[in-house]
Amino acid sequence: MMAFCIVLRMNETMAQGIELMLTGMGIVFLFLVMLIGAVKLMAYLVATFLPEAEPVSPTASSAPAANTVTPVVAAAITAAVHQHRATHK
Amino acid sequence: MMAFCIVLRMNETMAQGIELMLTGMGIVFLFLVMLIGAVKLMAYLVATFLPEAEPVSPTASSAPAANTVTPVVAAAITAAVHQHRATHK
Amino acid sequence: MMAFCIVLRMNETMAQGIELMLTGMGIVFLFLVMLIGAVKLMAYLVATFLPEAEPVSPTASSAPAANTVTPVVAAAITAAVHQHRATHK
Amino acid sequence: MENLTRLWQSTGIYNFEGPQIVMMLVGFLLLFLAIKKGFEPLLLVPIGFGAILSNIPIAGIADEGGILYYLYLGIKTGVFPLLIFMGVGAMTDFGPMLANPKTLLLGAAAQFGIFTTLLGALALDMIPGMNFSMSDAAAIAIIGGADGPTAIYVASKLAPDLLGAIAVAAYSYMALVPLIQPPIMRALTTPEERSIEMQQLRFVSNTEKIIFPLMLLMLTTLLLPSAAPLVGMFCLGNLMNVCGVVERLSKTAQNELINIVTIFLGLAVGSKMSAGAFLQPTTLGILALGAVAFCIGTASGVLMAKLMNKFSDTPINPLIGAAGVSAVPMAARVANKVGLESNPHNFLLMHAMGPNVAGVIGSAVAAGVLLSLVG
Amino acid sequence: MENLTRLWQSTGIYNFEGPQIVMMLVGFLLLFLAIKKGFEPLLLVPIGFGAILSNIPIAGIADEGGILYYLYLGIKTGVFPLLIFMGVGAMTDFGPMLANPKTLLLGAAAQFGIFTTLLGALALDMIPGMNFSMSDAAAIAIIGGADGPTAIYVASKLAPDLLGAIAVAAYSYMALVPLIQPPIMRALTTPEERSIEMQQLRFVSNTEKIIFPLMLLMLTTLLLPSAAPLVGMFCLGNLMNVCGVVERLSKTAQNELINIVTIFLGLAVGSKMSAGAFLQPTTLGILALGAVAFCIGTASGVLMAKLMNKFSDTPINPLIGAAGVSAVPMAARVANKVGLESNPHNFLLMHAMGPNVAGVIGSAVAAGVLLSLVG
Amino acid sequence: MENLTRLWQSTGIYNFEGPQIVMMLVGFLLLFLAIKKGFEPLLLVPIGFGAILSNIPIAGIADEGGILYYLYLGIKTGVFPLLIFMGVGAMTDFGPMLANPKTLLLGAAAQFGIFTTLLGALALDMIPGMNFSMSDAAAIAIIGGADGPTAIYVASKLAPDLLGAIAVAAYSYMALVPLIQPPIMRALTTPEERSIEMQQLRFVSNTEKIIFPLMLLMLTTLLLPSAAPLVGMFCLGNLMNVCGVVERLSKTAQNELINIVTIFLGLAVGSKMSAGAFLQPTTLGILALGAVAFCIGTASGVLMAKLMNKFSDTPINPLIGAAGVSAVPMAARVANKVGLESNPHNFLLMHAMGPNVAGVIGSAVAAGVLLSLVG
Ligand code: NA
Ligand code: NA
Ligand code: NA
Repeated sequence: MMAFCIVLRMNETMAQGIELMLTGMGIVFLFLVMLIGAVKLMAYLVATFLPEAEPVSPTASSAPAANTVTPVVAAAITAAVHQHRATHK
Repeated sequence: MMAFCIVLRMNETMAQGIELMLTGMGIVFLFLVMLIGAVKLMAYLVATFLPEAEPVSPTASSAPAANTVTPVVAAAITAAVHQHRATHK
Repeated sequence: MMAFCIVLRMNETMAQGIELMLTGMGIVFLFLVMLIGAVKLMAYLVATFLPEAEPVSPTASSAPAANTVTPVVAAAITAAVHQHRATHK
Repeated sequence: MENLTRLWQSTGIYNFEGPQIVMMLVGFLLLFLAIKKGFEPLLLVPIGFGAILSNIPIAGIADEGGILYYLYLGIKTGVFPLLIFMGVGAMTDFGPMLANPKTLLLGAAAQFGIFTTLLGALALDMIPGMNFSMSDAAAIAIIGGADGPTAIYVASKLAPDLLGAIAVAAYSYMALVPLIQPPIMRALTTPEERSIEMQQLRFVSNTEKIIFPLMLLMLTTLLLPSAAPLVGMFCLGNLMNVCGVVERLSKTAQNELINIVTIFLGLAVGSKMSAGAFLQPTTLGILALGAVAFCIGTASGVLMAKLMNKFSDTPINPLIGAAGVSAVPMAARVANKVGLESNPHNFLLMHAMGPNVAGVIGSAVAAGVLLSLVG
Repeated sequence: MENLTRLWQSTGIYNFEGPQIVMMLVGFLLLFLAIKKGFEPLLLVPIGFGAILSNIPIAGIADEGGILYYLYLGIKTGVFPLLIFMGVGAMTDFGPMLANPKTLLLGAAAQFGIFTTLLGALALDMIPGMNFSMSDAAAIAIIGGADGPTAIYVASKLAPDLLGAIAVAAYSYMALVPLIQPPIMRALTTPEERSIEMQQLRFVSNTEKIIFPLMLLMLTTLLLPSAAPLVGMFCLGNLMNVCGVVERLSKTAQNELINIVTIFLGLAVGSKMSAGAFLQPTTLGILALGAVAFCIGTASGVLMAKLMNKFSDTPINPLIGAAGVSAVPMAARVANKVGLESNPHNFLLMHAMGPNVAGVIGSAVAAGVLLSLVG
Repeated sequence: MENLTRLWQSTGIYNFEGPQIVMMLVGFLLLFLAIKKGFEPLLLVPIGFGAILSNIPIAGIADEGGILYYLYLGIKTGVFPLLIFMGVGAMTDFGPMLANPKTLLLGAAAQFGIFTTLLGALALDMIPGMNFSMSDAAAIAIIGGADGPTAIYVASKLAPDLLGAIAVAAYSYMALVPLIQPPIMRALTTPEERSIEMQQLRFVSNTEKIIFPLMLLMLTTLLLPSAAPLVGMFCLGNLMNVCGVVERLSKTAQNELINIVTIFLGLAVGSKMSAGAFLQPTTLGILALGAVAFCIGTASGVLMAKLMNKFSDTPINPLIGAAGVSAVPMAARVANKVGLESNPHNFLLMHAMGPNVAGVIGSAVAAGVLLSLVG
């Protein structure tokens, strides 16, 4: 009798759990699908009404500067950063 | 009758407000005038008993250093600051 | 009579204090002597089972770099640190 | 099924009420002003976001147990505004004011804006729908001090319900100083007056800078102890900065500590922007009174400078009187800019910093008077 | 003599109990894993140390009046996990996700790990010695979200007694992501699928980045207000970072503030690792369920990506689906690394960041569902 | 008119009482010592300022509802001194002590100052007007530990009323170490002893540095759990620093966090300097006893070093024994300086750091004994 009750309770709890799972995954997908729609809509609206120029190769401009750093300057950089850190402590 | 009471109360409240205004501005001026006196007295006492030498053109000494920054050094500065920021993040 | 009681109480309190002193210094020495043993044991075990190579003159490597800093680079360092501080505020 | 019903009944769509939507829009407006228009973003971003968060239905973020409720304790106890004031003190340079102490009078005159606003609030009380007690009127009046932490501190003591509207008005008008002040300054001065060049400021020794905050605190102690929390924390910050021996404390007070407290304070102020308290005719009254307060404060400062020129040999450019309202350093920059229009070689910035920081002291003193007589 | 007896009776040797010793060893194990194995050291060093401190006999460091008791108030009120989440938000770049929004579906699929774990916990309840209420099961399930602050926030609301075990499981498995995920990813994909190169991401304007956190918060408000504290603080941090006008607040949120709160939060989590709560069969259940959750989440993400490839023209490398579990940025790095094995010229990192941050949103949404229906 | 009366009755002039004026002067004296004489300014500036603020009449800054009241909760709960101790731990290098562990004995001997001061306090109790309970005596004795956070922690537990005087005495004498110690050191040593050169310290591996704080915590757990809060937080800070994987936490603990807490702790200590508690004969007793404690601690350390030389082959310069009182790193610098007088090529600094940090451990152990037997 008691075992029966326990099984019954288990089944009930598991049923609740399964319902929670279905509801939960449903909400998660619903939420993120709506978010996809919202993001796409926003991208369209921003591109149409608030267009922003894409920076032309944002990393290209800084790369040459980095490449032309000569040894003496590299030493200066290192020393400056070290010194700054030391003084900043 | 009620309107009369309200007007009476208004007048009373306004009278309180006006009194508060006069007291308040009075205190503010009294306080700041006394502060002027105190600052002047302090300036006199400090100049008399604790004179401090005025640094001779405090910005002049650093200006030449700034002016002699050559392009290579300017690059080093920029790179050092960038690098520091990157490492600091 | 009362003076006698006070003296008695004093003596009792002082006796307590002296006991506390002896106990306290005993614990302090016991604790730190055990800590000496533990540190020595640890040093032995670490040296035996987890040896770590001593870095060869850890400061020597950075010293030359510091010595070769030329005036122009020193200016760069100073300026970089100043600029960084100014921008960082 | 039951779950779905329960979920549906716990959605925002199901629970939204009109006033909450309006308050969220107010929050978005503040974010827009802060981010796109540059209105005091350090405060208005957290305030606007806090307004949005606290009006989300069901979530109860500003109710007991929610994070904004706990953050608000920092305002309720007065700790947050006082810590901000300490940081501001550490960032303040009293040098220009010490070099030319009579500019303190300009900082006094500008407080006229506070007390006329007080009368204005009492007068508005006659309009049906507007109900301002004397405490409310005093809390609203402090907007005229043009000093955020002082306004929040006083409002949290005298009229916590109006805190949201008062803080928003104070920071908004501080951001609007470059628009509000110039017309008034031009209307009250002649081109000749605006062209007045001022004497170079004398050198101020470090000893004076160290003694000044202590002296200011002593004067407050003697005359107006009710202003001592505000003035005291301000002086502590300033002393830590100028004394030179606790640089690490001073830097932390000016940076990480003030940043952390600013985030918390802003969110907590926003949490007081509930529909019930904000969507009242009184809020419109507060906004109107705040604008009047700034105008009158500006005018009083300028007129006081003109008056002082009648009695003094060393001339004062009346434009720097407008900086007496506080709004550091915005008002001083406005004085400098308007001055440059009339005389392109006349840099008033340092001269305007004197009345500018004097205005901070002046409004702290006025706050002390209000807390003492009304609170 | 009496003193010596009293001292002896107050030593740890005299008072030690077996379970406390075991918990201390657990603390040392966490420190070892953190320091020598590099397991999420920022959290596991304070957690492990907190576990040691709270199990010192007599000292009562985690009891009322002890420092860990006071620090725990920061978790109990929800303030600490939310502040961490704000800092994480400030460090998050939604750019890759905005460039390819359908990767949000991968972040949704990976939450399957959460809900299967919930069922698993309820099933384990049948085993004698394991007692999991629905609240307990929900709190354990959130481990599958692979997101520390979310797990701590939910556990502190639904099952404070299990907080220690849940937080340890969550951070341990996050650290183990490089070991757990690759076999599953390889088993479910063909070498050809793993070699798929993805299109370069489009440029995302700053305007989109500013609008996104506000839009996300609004969607949360409308659909699931119970997730609003988590999502809201995350969005606040993100907005402070991208809006560009409050850089000093954003930097403080990302650095000093999050560091301070991390120390406090870790110690406080450790203080919940008392022998009574931790040395239970349930803890083994939690550890087992946590591992299952990570595996199922990984698999769901990969399979969802394969499913999407059936319906879409632009191909998705299914490896990036594994990043949908969150564990930012570890899971994205794992996807990149496994991808490079099959195609040395295929850098998936940026593509995997999309589902990675989507997974954070997904688990916050799942947390909202659990808090709303179970709490 | 009524307003003016009310204002006049709320001025400081009207309300000042003599004792408050005296306490303000004490506050100014502390500021003078800190700023002009360089006496431990990081603590004495906030303490002095806190003393001034809390003695302003009417304002009630240290009363319930005032900011100093709230800040004091951080001391009452023990959180502030423990966080400071964590930061100090993160700044401490145990390397020199691990290289020469027998210097730990010097740190033990110097604690003799603590226990003789305890006797001294009990003896002073005989003088009419001085009333020291056993708890008071223990709290006063800890001044001899020459360690600020330990003294504040113990005093806040055993004798909160004496906290102000004890903290001021502890920090003042720590600042006076360069004046107090050298005469004693010279009197107890011969020039030959002061010239002893010590062997170069062996290399200490990082593994040892990582294990040490954990080992120290375990020994504390086994022998003296009452010292575990102090020792534990110290060891946490130290571990975060040496373990190398949580550098950002360690840096925050050493900088922003300790700075913020130092400001708050200092102000809160100052708030305990009310006239009622401070202007008592007992305060004079505390100041006298503190000086004696430092002298005896210094002498004990030096004499212990001389004793050790009788039994050991590797000679110890007895000057480094004086560093056993703690007062890190001042006492170690004093040992170095006095050593250089006798032998200009003898750099004792690193050798003195061993007993110096050993003194911190020693006084934490002594604190544990007192808390355990007296508290
Ligand atoms: Na003002
Ligand atoms: Na997740
Ligand atoms: Na000591």
